[in-house]
Amino acid sequence: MKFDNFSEAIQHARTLFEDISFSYASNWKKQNSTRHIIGFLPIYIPREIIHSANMLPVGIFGAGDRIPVVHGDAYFQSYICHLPRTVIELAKSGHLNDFDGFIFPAICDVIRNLSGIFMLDNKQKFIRYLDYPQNFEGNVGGKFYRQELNRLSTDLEKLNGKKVITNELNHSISIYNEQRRLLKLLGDFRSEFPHKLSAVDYYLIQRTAHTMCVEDFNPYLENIFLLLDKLDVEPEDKIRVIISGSFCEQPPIGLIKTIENAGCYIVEDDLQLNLNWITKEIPTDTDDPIGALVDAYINHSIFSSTVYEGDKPKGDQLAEQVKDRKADGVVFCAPSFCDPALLDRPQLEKAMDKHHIRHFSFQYHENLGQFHVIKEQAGTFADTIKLWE
Amino acid sequence: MKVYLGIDLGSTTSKAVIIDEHNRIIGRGITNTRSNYKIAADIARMEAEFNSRLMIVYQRLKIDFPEEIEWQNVLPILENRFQYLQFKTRFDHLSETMITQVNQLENKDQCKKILNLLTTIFYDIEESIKQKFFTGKTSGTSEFFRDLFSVAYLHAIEDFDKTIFDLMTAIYDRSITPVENQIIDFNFEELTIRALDLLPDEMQTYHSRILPYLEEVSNIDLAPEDYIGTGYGRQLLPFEKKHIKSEILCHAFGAHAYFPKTRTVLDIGGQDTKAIQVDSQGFVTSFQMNDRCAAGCGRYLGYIADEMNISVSELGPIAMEADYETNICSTCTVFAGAELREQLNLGERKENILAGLHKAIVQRAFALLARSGGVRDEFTFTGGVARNPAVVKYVTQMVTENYGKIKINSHPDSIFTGALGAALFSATRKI
Amino acid sequence: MKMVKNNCNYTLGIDVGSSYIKIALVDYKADPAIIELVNEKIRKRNPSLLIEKIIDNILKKHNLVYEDLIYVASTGEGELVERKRGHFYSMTTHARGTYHYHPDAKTVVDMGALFCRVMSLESTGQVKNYAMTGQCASGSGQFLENITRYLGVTIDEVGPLSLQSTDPVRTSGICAVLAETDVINMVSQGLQTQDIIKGIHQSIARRIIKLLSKIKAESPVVLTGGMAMDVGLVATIQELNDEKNKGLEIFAVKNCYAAGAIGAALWGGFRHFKLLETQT
Amino acid sequence: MTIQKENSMLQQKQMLADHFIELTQVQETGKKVVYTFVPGNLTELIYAFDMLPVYPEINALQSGMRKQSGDYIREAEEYGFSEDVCSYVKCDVGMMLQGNIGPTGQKLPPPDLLLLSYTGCFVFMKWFENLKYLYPDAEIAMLHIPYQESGRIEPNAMQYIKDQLTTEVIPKFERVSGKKFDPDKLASKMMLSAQAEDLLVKVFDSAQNKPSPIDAYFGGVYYIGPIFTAFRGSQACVDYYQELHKEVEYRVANGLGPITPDGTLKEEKFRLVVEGPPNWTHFRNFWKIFYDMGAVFVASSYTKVGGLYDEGFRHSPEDALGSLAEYCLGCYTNRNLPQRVDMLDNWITKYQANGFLVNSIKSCNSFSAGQLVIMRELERRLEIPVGFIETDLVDPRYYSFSNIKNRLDSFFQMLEQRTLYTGITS
Ligand SMILES: Nc1ncnc2c1ncn2[C@@H]1O[C@H](COP(=O)(O)OP(=O)(O)O)[C@@H](O)[C@H]1O
Ligand SMILES: Nc1ncnc2c1ncn2[C@@H]1O[C@H](COP(=O)(O)OP(=O)(O)O)[C@@H](O)[C@H]1O
Ligand code: SF4
Ligand code: SF4
Ligand code: SF4
Repeated sequence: MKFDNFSEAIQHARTLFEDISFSYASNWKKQNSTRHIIGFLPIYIPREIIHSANMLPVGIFGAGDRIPVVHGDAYFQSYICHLPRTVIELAKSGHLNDFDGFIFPAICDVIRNLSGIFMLDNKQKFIRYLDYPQNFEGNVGGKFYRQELNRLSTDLEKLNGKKVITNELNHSISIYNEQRRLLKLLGDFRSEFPHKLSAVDYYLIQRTAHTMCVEDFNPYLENIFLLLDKLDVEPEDKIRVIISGSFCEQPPIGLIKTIENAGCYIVEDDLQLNLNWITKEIPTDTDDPIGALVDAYINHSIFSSTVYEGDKPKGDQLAEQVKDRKADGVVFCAPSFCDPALLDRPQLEKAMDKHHIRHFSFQYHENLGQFHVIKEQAGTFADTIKLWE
Repeated sequence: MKVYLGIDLGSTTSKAVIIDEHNRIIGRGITNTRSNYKIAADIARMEAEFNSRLMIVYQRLKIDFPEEIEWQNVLPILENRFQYLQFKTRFDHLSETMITQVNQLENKDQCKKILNLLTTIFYDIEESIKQKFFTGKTSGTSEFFRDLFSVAYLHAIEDFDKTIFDLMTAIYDRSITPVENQIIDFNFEELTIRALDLLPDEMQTYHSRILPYLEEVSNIDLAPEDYIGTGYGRQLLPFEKKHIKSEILCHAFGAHAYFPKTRTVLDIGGQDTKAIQVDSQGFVTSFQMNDRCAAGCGRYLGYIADEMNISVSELGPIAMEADYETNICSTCTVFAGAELREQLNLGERKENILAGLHKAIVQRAFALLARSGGVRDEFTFTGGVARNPAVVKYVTQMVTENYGKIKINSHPDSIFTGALGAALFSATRKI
Repeated sequence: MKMVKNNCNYTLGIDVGSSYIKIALVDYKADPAIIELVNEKIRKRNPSLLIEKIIDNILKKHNLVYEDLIYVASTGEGELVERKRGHFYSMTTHARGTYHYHPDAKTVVDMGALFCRVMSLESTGQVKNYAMTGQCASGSGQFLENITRYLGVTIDEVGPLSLQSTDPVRTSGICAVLAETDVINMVSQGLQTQDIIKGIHQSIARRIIKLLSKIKAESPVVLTGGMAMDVGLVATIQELNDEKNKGLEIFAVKNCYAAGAIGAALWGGFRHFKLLETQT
Repeated sequence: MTIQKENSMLQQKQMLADHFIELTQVQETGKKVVYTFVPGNLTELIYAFDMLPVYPEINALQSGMRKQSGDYIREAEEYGFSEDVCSYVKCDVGMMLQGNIGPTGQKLPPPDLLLLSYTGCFVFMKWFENLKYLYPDAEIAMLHIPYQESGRIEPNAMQYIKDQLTTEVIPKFERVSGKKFDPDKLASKMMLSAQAEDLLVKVFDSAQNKPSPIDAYFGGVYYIGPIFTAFRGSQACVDYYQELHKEVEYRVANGLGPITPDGTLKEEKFRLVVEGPPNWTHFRNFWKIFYDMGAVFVASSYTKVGGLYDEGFRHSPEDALGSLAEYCLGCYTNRNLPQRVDMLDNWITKYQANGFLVNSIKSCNSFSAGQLVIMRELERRLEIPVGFIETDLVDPRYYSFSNIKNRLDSFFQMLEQRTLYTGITS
């Protein structure tokens, strides 16, 4: 699969994004009987382990407005965020039938209880709620996490009989290292030339990393780089913003577009946080690759609302990001009823004030269709910075 | 005669059903008076009584003159005329009230101008509505005085300039509520006899046959043995506690009476939507209701109809003409109204927009249904909104898509379901 | 045939609201700058056509042609305006329109037909912080308009009536559509029209006070938008504010309904000269 | 309307008053104050260091009952909290911002230690992360309790908690209190805890009687007070439960129903099991809807948040730290959904309930997410009538009497119909 033109390449990503049947994954699975599909929810999971078990980790980020919610509302009251509804809807309407298992990373109470709902509803499938340590001492939290990961790999082994072995896991880590490297380049490119790579296109490419197998994705992304180089687009008079708080339930594409159309280039965001979770290259030459993953998680992961901040204030880290990306301001954009994001907001806002960084905030849900209020707010934000400063 | 009465005081309409001792419906009445629940209940009950009497006349004529096969054609026409006379009484009353209002205006020039305008407007409205009644284009239970009048009136003044338009709407708004809320003591006998005179010429032959029956039936005692009130306003009724019952149970029971195999009931009323699961005896096992927000219930469509200045009963048929459903992004009724205007200005066909709006209301109802436990076989759709063909269409579509092959019932008298359930409860009184 | 006037600094601001269209003709460099203001209810007409008609009328009245205008700016739902050069967002324009009259304003509240927006200003008039109502029309201008219909009074009568109330009815968070039933119930219970209106003003005012506290509003608070013409509402907001000891000075700006249009016209002038500057 | 006071109740009142007096005197006594959470609390450990616990959740609940929560929540929302998040957090932060005046009207001492024991609810972590900024001088200790995702306690989870206790929690306790950890002292507290726990279980079990002598929800929140919070591990607590147990036995012997604010319930018409916390802002009004209808709660999940003693767990002096770890892991909301359904199923059967009700709390995801599934599952398994209402813990804006009443009216009429027609009588 090679693309000669940027819009075709993006169209490919869009098609994958819109395909709520995950047919890419199904096709991948058909090629070999030991292949399995493991769905995972936001935010972070160590995909390397799944990969080396010969399984495809597929990110499930809800289904936005691409599926009408009928059954989902029977599972969740109106004052719970929207994402778990479309996840249920996908399951109920058979779109996840080809999946062999699901991993629910510890992120919040909703996802936690969703794992229980899946257990009640899908008795025959592999369901795992994966707890991450909130203690960052290697011999305490690290030890616990290592045991959790070991338990995960033994459980996966039971599915297809494929053992996770050291050199294969090392290989998996290296190929994901490469993915992380490429994605970081893409992020840097977007930040430098936001007019060439719109937030929506960037997002679609990122989503592809959670749909395609890594062996297909890495060349796809290299292909994109070649095409991006050829693009010739003039920058517009827009301000630069960072989006914070959308790490789980995803804002609708229309919303991302609205923000940019209203005059704000998005130069950094946390929509697909899993992809940038590990901030360092993980060593691939150890005889303890699980240990390497544990170390990466404990010592080299990005700040997030779902991780105990300890003595590294998240606000300062966000301010750092603003500086790195030369952003004019921060847009706190969180799903309605999202505890992790919304409970962080007061302190993050205070931190932005402290650093004299402009910000504004709003809430959304994944199937929002009316962007009026957001357009006005984003527009005013841009006006304010443009007209006066 | 032993009869039982059920009254459903809805948020937008009040319904009454009278049944006999064999649980057979003998009369229905409905009003959209919303002033005071006592008045609304009285009016609905009075209407049900009139309807019962006409039914009794019909039954007796059928038995006494079986050779005349025409009764089923004549009686509805008689009822039309009867309803027209009721309408006319209110209409006269309203026009007087409005004229009094106009006479109080300070600006005498304006006063004169408006009086002139009103004379022709009243004449036109009366004529056109009379035609509607006489040709059976309205049936007394689907169109109310306010709706009939206001659509015609607003249409007539639409093109006047701002000051006159504003004044004339204000005059109407000020007059309608008191007029609507007045109990007019219609004399059944007198009014039906006058209606008899209004029968078309070719039916005048029945005049003398019917007359004695009307006189006789007018005096039958229809005071109920027992009665039960239900619905949104039931708490406000001056009834004793044992005469009040939750509308959820009444709707379920009524739906079960129409369709004994019902297991799931969806009721979309004026201000609330209910999803109810029932067992084989018509008893509720679980239910869900929406919050107090117009989005997703009858008033949503009512508001849209007002925005477009057409009557609610026209909405559905227009939406049925759509080639696809315009996506409506706003949930709020008012915002949806604004979106409707926007879309119209962008050149979208009104049929498609309306279809989108209808679909939206059904989608909301399905969230509630899901929460109450889904849709089980058989599924019965009740409430005033079940009269809207476009809503029925989308309900059917969504049931089939999401729950498979399920028998779907909807009764032409579905608006009376709650009242029927209440009447049945009062007749059985086991609880 | 009219001549294009050279050396003039006329700008036009067009604020397309959901129920009214407001247009301001401004002489950017003159004092007083405002030449003409129009406020026209859309009333189910096509807004684009209506705008064209109003613009033509204004131009004719002042003996101008379109080419005399150095800038035509839209705001509100103004994306659909055809003959415009730039668009500014409502909060930016309402802030600017207010700043024009009250450079000392610290907070602006725009109360329109569907939305309420509050913004706090810096001393330069720059919008610092803001909030607006969301997806529910309860307490909006449209809500108030609906209520007046159920009560049978016109929108201009609302304010004076509210001021006469002695015993406001307690209402809260009622749906703009279902309010009909509530209001009819109130009327039938014999409650006075002015008390119902006042009660409704109180519930609207509570919403506004809440928005104000959200952005930690400072005094003076200037009200704009169509609802600021409602003297009853303005008084109620002031009262409620006093009750809660917020100590804010609150008043409506002159020509409040047109603040957005004026602001747009002024920003238009600003951009025009800025562009000239950058070109040379 | 005052609650008829029994001895145990007076006793509890006194215990609370004493505790608050002690709190107001910390400046003189030099005692250190620990803020922490009810589920999985380490009260024995706190007392083993002679420190005093404060439970922000309990303060929030009390503020709700005293009708101050509305103001506090508004304050917190002005501070920057969203309308959508847990109202306990907002109520607590609001109270703090308005001077930290506690339930007795006296100012509460600020924390010397924030013990972030993160058990069963994710919000706990966010809550204390916020408090950390509001009390910059306090030390903070994190104790992370993994979820029982597999439906059982995994050995590595036990080990993880014990490791955290020894490397993080106890050292911080030692640092803040200036005292060395004394395992014997802890063991002796644990022993007393177990005694009180035995008695509490007996009290809850008494609901198997007909009529039930207790209301395990509205009454239950009073019964659990001492054991779930500041008093576990004290002799006073054991004494309280002895008294309570005596009273309950007396009611059983005399065939009496539970005590309500309007006196002893005359006729028990419905026996219900409820899932979800109660509403505090309108507690009496809410309760009244039920006892007016003759409805008694024979079991509730909420009264198990501070420990599921009826499932067999007891604090134990042997391997005290291990016992604490097991306690934390076993809390109600720390169990996975299938386990919770089984538990509710078991209670409905054991206490012969004829209805199941969910009181869904608008701002509490920990409880709310999944409740609808729990309800459907129980309806399916037991063919029992189910009801669903929505309120909030302490946000008065979310308590709509007419809405709740309307739903409950129908629910009760539904139960009535059932009992009359299908013979599912109690
Ligand atoms: N003929 C009709 N065609 C379409 N819709 C109708 C018709 N008659 C009534 N309705 C709808 O039914 C609603 C009233 O339903 P109803 O069940 O009586 O409600 P409630 O019991 O709450 O008053 C109205 O709001 C209107 O939208
Ligand atoms: N004469 C008036 N007196 C009081 N209120 C008025 C008057 N005219 C309009 N309004 C109010 O102003 C609102 C319209 O405000 P406006 O700022 O023009 O809104 P938009 O820009 O959204 O159209 C109306 O909904 C109405 O409530
Ligand atoms: S959107 Fe927020 S609350 Fe919802 S599942 Fe994701 S993290 Fe949890
Ligand atoms: S959202 Fe709209 S329809 Fe719903 S309550 Fe608010 S105003 Fe009414
Ligand atoms: S979300 Fe629920 S369990 Fe968690 S702190 Fe809030 S009230 Fe407690």
